[in-house]
Amino acid sequence: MSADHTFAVHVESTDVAAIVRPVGDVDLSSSPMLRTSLEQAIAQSKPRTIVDLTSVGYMDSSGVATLVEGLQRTRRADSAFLLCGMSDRVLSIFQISRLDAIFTIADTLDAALGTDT
Amino acid sequence: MSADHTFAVHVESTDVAAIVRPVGDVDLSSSPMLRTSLEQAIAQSKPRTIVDLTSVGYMDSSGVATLVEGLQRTRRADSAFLLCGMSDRVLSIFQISRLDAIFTIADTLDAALGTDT
Amino acid sequence: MDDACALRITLLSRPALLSCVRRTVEAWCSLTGCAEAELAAVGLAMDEAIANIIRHGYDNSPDGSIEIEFHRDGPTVQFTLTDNARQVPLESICSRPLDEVRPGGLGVYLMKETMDEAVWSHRPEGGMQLILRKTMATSPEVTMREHDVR
Amino acid sequence: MDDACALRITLLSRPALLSCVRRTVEAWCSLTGCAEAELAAVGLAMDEAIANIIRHGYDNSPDGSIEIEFHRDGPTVQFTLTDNARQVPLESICSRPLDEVRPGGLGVYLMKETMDEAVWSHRPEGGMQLILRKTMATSPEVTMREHDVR
Ligand SMILES: Nc1ncnc2c1ncn2[C@@H]1O[C@H](COP(=O)(O)OP(=O)(O)O)[C@@H](O)[C@H]1O
Ligand SMILES: Nc1ncnc2c1ncn2[C@@H]1O[C@H](COP(=O)(O)OP(=O)(O)O)[C@@H](O)[C@H]1O
Repeated sequence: MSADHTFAVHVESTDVAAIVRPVGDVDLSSSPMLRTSLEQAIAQSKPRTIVDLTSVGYMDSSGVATLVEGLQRTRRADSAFLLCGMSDRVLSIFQISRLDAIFTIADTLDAALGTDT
Repeated sequence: MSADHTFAVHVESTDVAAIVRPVGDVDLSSSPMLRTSLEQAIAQSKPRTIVDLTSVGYMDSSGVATLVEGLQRTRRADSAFLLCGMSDRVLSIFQISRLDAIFTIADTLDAALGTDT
Repeated sequence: MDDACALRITLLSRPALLSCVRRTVEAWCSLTGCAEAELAAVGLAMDEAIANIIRHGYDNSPDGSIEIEFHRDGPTVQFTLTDNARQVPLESICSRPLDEVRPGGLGVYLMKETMDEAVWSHRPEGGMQLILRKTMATSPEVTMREHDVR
Repeated sequence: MDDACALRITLLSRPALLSCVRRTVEAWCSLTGCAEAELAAVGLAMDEAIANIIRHGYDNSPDGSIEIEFHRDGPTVQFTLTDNARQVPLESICSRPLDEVRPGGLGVYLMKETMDEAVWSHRPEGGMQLILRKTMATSPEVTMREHDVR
């Protein structure tokens, strides 16, 4: 069993979506890895790019910046960008920075996969 | 909701047992409170004194010393002393210090209440 | 504010240490007996503060030094962060307008929003100083430990 | 051992700070990518070390100073604890025999058991020094961060 402070990002894809799953805290030390994986996912040009935050306990503004970047890239590529699986702690940083209205936020991955956008 | 690093001890009694329930980490800063509660529980002279460690995530040697003291007091008073609800982490300090054989350790509080000694 | 500094951390300007400092700050603040959400707020503010020193103060060089002094007076926690990084005009330390959505530009806003006070200054001996302060909502239990924390 | 000390903690000899230092040590060690059980072992050793400095070195006075330097070289972590407490004969720092069950007398044993090395010495300038060292079992992921931790 590895310790909970190491960070990893898994990228998976279906016909309609590229799913990015960061695991661990997203801060200045890990957000560059998230950015790289996000770029790979977006490059797949799927109709949807989904970031599943179920395994993210903490996110700081460098993580938020990375997601804003992802949102802007997918907009240019005319594809949908969705977030799901946010804990209250992660959601609160979006709320404080009033970005909860800018992002499409689904409760679960299933909801994100099924949402029409 | 209060933070998880504060410490409290609850003492409860039934006909046959005095039950001591520490909540939080047991270390040099909290073991004096555990000792006081343990003394109160033992003073009730019930057939059994049970320390329910279900809500203790961490214990250091000052906690172990406090429990050894409790064990010795109850022996003099000819009553049984039982521990229950140990997490793996707490159990491991008893194992390293070979005290797992000295104490009567039950899995659950029910088992501790039902155990013949 | 209490004079005796019960805890001080000195770290190098390395992003990998952020998680460690965050956890220290949260564990230390929890001694006030405050609510979880308060801990999270202070942990976030500290993370943003150090990340900014690393990025803007030390230009991501990994060998800059950062010192954090932890002070407490009852329910009020105060952190003094000092560095030897370059001194920037204090008015340049401000976030983007919230309605202008772009990556970045949120750290200073988050610090000010989550703490009661976030005040930058130039240290006479060189480098910058940042004071972060917040009065936490406490629960009754905390008085038990009042004497040996601070 | 790596020369640059990436992290240093200075604390006063107050038992309430133990939980905070434990969490810092565990969070910092987790950067090696080691197993949970290894973290727990190091956290316990550090707790016992500081508790002994507080009790035996400073006689429970709350205003003694304790400094902990964190070093890392790959999977090996090393902590140097220094204090300004009284210097005791080094051979007096030993635990009770395990089969002689009585309260106390386990701390030194636990430190030696959980770490690869626990070595006390007298500092020439006064006070004691304790070096705790352990090589952790690491998982492959850790190499990703190798460059900016230590
Ligand atoms: N410690 C610091 N040293 C120098 N400049 C800083 C520091 N902290 C913040 N700043 C300045 O304040 C600006 C706003 O910071 P912030 O709100 O965190 O957003 P961002 O860092 O994404 O630009 C930075 O761009 C920088 O110019
Ligand atoms: N930091 C220290 N300074 C002085 N003496 C110490 C220190 N650490 C340990 N000792 C000595 O070693 C003995 C054994 O310590 P320990 O195994 O932790 O058991 P206990 O502290 O319960 O006696 C102590 O009783 C004390 O005499």
